[in-house]
Amino acid sequence: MLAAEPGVTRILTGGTDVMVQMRAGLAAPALVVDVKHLTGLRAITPEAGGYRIGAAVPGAVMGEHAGLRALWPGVVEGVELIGSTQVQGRATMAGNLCNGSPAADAVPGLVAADAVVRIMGVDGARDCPVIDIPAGPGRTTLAKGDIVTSIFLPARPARSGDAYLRFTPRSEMDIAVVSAAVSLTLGADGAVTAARVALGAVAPTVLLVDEAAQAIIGTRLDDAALAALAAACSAACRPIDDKRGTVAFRTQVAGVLARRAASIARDRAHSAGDAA
Amino acid sequence: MVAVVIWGSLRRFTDGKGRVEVEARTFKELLDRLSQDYPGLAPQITRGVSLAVDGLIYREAWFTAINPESEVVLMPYMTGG
Amino acid sequence: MPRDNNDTRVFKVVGTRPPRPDGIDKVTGRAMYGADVTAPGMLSAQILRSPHAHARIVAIDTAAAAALPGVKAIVTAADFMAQDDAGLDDILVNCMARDVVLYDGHAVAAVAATTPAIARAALKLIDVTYEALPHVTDVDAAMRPDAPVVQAGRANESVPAGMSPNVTHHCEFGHGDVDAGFAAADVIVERSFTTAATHQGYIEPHACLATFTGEDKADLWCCTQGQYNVRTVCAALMGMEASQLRVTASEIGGGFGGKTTVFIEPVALALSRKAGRPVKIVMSRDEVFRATGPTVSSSIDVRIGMTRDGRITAGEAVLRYSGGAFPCGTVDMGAQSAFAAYDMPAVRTLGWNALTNRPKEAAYRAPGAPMAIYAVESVVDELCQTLALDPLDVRLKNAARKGTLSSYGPTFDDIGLVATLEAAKAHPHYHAPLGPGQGRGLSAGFWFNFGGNTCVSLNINTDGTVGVTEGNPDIGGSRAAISQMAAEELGLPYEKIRTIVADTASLGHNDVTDGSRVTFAVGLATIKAAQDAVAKMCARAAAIWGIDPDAVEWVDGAAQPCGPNAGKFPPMSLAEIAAVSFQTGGPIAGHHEFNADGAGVSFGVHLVDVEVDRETGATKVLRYTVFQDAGKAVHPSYVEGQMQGGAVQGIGWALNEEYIYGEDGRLQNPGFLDYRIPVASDLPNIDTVILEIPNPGHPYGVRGVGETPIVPPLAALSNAVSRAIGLRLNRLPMSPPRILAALSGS
Amino acid sequence: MKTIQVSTTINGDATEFLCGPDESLLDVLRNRLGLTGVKEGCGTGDCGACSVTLDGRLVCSCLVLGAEAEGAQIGTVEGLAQGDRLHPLQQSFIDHAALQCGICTPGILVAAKALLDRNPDPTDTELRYWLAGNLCRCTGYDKIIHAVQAAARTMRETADAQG
Repeated sequence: MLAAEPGVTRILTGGTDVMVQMRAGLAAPALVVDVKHLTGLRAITPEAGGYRIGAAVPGAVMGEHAGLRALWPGVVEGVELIGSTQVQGRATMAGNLCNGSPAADAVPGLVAADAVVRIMGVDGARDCPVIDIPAGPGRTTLAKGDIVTSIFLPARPARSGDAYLRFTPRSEMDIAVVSAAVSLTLGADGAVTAARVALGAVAPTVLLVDEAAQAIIGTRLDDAALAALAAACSAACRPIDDKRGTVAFRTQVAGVLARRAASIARDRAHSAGDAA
Repeated sequence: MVAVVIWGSLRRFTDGKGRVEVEARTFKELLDRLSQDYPGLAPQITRGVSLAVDGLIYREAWFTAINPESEVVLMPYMTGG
Repeated sequence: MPRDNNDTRVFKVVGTRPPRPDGIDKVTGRAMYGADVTAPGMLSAQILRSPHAHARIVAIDTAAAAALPGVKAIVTAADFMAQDDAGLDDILVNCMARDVVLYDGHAVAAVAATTPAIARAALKLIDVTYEALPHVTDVDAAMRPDAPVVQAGRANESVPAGMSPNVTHHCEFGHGDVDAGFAAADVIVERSFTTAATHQGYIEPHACLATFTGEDKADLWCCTQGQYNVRTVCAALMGMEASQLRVTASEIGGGFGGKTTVFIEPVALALSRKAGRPVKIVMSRDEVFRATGPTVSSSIDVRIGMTRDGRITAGEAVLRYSGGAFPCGTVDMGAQSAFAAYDMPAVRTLGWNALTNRPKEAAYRAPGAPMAIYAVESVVDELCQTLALDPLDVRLKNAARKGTLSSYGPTFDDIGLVATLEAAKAHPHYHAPLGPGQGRGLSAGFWFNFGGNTCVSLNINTDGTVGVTEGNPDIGGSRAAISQMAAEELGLPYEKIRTIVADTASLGHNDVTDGSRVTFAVGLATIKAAQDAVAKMCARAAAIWGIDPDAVEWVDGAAQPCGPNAGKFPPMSLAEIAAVSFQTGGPIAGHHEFNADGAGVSFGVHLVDVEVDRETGATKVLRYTVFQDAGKAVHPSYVEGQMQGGAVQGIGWALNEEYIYGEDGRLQNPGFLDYRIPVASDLPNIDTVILEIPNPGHPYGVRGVGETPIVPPLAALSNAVSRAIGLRLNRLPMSPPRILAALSGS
Repeated sequence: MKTIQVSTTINGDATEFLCGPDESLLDVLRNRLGLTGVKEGCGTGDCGACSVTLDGRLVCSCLVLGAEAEGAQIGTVEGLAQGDRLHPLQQSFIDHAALQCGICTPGILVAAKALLDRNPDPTDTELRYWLAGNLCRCTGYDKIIHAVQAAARTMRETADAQG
């Protein structure tokens, strides 16, 4: 149906972006497909030690899922930062990804988690890493007729943790001026054995900063390692000046947030280890 | 005679004087005499002025009595929020 | 007017906290606001707005829109008559651009159609040919002689020759020998400041419903702070007689000064006249930001001299304001109020207004004062730091008080500044310890307060209840306060009074709800109307008793003979007199109409603690206390509410709120997402301390309280942030990127 | 454009309406069903004045399509009071002067009720973050926070007395 429609199409899950675009005249879709009642799209399902999250699961439901929170707290806190309580009742992680905003709160956490998107296309289902979905502001690599049906968050080793931080001028009701997500795993000796660091709102798409990960792998996140992490993040930034922030601000604060997120992720990894 | 304090930017129209004397017993008489004696003040008076008499601000009241010993200060007409 | 012995008067109702009369309607969703009414056959209208900051309108082709099924009327500037009065013509041109669009969002045409969707579709079919003109949105840039000219020939006689044509107005205030004052100073600090334009941010967008009956008679329902002003302006613009235009004020969803003028009402009237059907216009939030009336933006220089022991010797300020694309006199009030809190031997303030390609300024809470006082209070604070003096002691040492020659001319009568400063000094907040990265700031604030034209009717019902009819939309609980004053004066319980806001056909003129005037002026008129009714009731009792009316007095809600010589009769209550009113001469009512003066100025002092994250530039407000002189707080809860609400608006102005224009002169943040008014989680509780220094101009001592609270937060926050980070920011808002940039540059 | 027929339940009452496929639930409630207690402050989900509950979840009705109400349970401010008996939150807002102009009040009441239904004893911080999506420009939020906490106390006491 979507593929057959010659005009603009929009897929509605929570509607918190699509409705605003329609009202502002930014989008005048010929076809809006509400998919939230399709079977499976509203479920959080355990799978291979991880969780498969249906595309129509709103943020508030993710926040209320104890198992998901325990496994991927950073991903959940990113999703929970999308909008107000009211928006949380509607907005979905998949919608946040497909909207294509470089500042999307859910996306850095998903990239740091190496999450995988399941797409139903004209030729059937396929899987794709989250990092490959965004193509630029308001654009994705999804083809017409593609529908994201779920996002898979994998199982993780013991002593793993993740965290997401964003900067906004207000405490709530804001778009990230800059954001950072860190996912890491500690060895038994407390040193970082694996890490992924992602930055939001500092480039046309979310950035996965390998240099930042390398800066902390093998360390115990001492001050020097954290400083190196921050420096690597700042170095990777390619932001713009706009009404929400400046190049200098985004570049500097990206490093600060990554450093703080890494510390939180480490603390979570320690307690995850204790629990296990 | 009443001594009227004129605000700074109006002094261009009162020969540089910050205080002018006019014969007036009320707000209205004072405005009429000022416009007559100092025609350069007329546009501002038409736009609107307030008058502080002994510290109380009157925005329009023509018949406000003015005593010779009163402190009389001309002010712009004010609008608020 | 002499006040009662209100130092000793014991109030029964005034000063209590009864439930507001409109409370139930507002918590159940029944209250009717601007957008909540419909009419049979009603059309919906939409307004086409300029995408350009400045452009000539070469042509407007509405043929395709007019041909769209469902479109019933289209208006452009050609449908309105130019006005002889320049002020009225500016209002008209602001509602509908004539020949030239002057700012992004300026209206160029409007369509009324059977549904909003059809009206929106019709807008897309209107073909406007623009010829872009150079634009300017910054006040300092606009004042340069070679600046793009927004409008030529708009300067008044106050402007000296040789200025940029954008300069429309100039003023100067002050007294004393400023040069000698600076020569006597041990330290002189001179700084330059800028403040962004901000918006009142009321949550209810402007809305109205206009219904023409025939060519010359109409009804208008709208959310406004002043239905009489709407009538005066709209009748003139429509070429109608005032009596034929009845304006009813809806419940109003916030105004703060922004609803003291008209934007959509004349457009709705014109469309309704043309279509012969009721027409409703509801602005979108985008339209509210782009095309209603934000504050002035400002650029200010302040210079203050002080002796080593903290005595101010002289002060000087130059204020450059822009009220947008039309002449604006708001700088007058900034220049008058800048130094109002100080007793100064020498002071001079110069004000300039310049045109820019921005929307026409409207009033916003103490218009003109917050930015001027921000600049002065920042320099005073820096002097205190430089001289290692306590900022409250310095303000007390230099505080204006009774007998002080004010910076704007008159000598102050009883004012509450010293008491307010002393209350702040004695408060635990001022002495609480601060943690690392934290700073405490304070600022004084001032507003004039107005009285104004007021008309009140008070009707004694035969069952002993009372109706008060007043003409000022209630934006903060004023109906409760007015009912309280009527109850107090009549000696009745509060519950026996019902106060309503009348339409323009039902009561004489009332000035708009502005200048913190309502509780003062309408309250005063209500007291006078009650006294009028009391005199009539005493006369009825006297007639019943067969004694002289002068021998009757009103005590505790009843007429009684005054003294044993007057005769011996049991008191007659209001209800008893009312019950026989038809037999004793007919209905009983009290009235009062006047132009109230004697409003009494108001001072406040705010204390704030903040914590600044030095790595991100984020400021968190930790603790906030407002001290303000209310004269007499009629309903203390709503006095506190004014103080808290004003403080939080000021916090927003200081930290995040601003109109952001792009290089193209278009507004970049016309929505609540990027125009960041404070949200609940940004704030601590806002503590309040009400002082009651009676206003000599009111029988209960009431002063207006609504506007002063927005004045101090700007400098209080700036001083707190400056002390927290050890650096001064001289630009508002102090958004995180600016704070971080300042820290990085140090 | 073709209209859609929708069957839904609003404040407990079965309701049917027709709406356009692009029409928001907010417009349906206000313009088609006369529930003007639901207010529009922005139309973009940034102010919370149009807050309603949709199957128990707090949402901005401006961000919901009317058609999505099919088979759902909608709750608005008009459904808070039981006859002429105000909900404790409504009474508390009057008693604590928690409204000035009142335009944000319906949305805040619906939002606060949604919180207290889940968490009868929130901290001030939890309450302030929960209500961050409801803008109020008059009060500075202080009296709103106090009023909700007072109502929460009343509701807990009532629940204890009944329990």
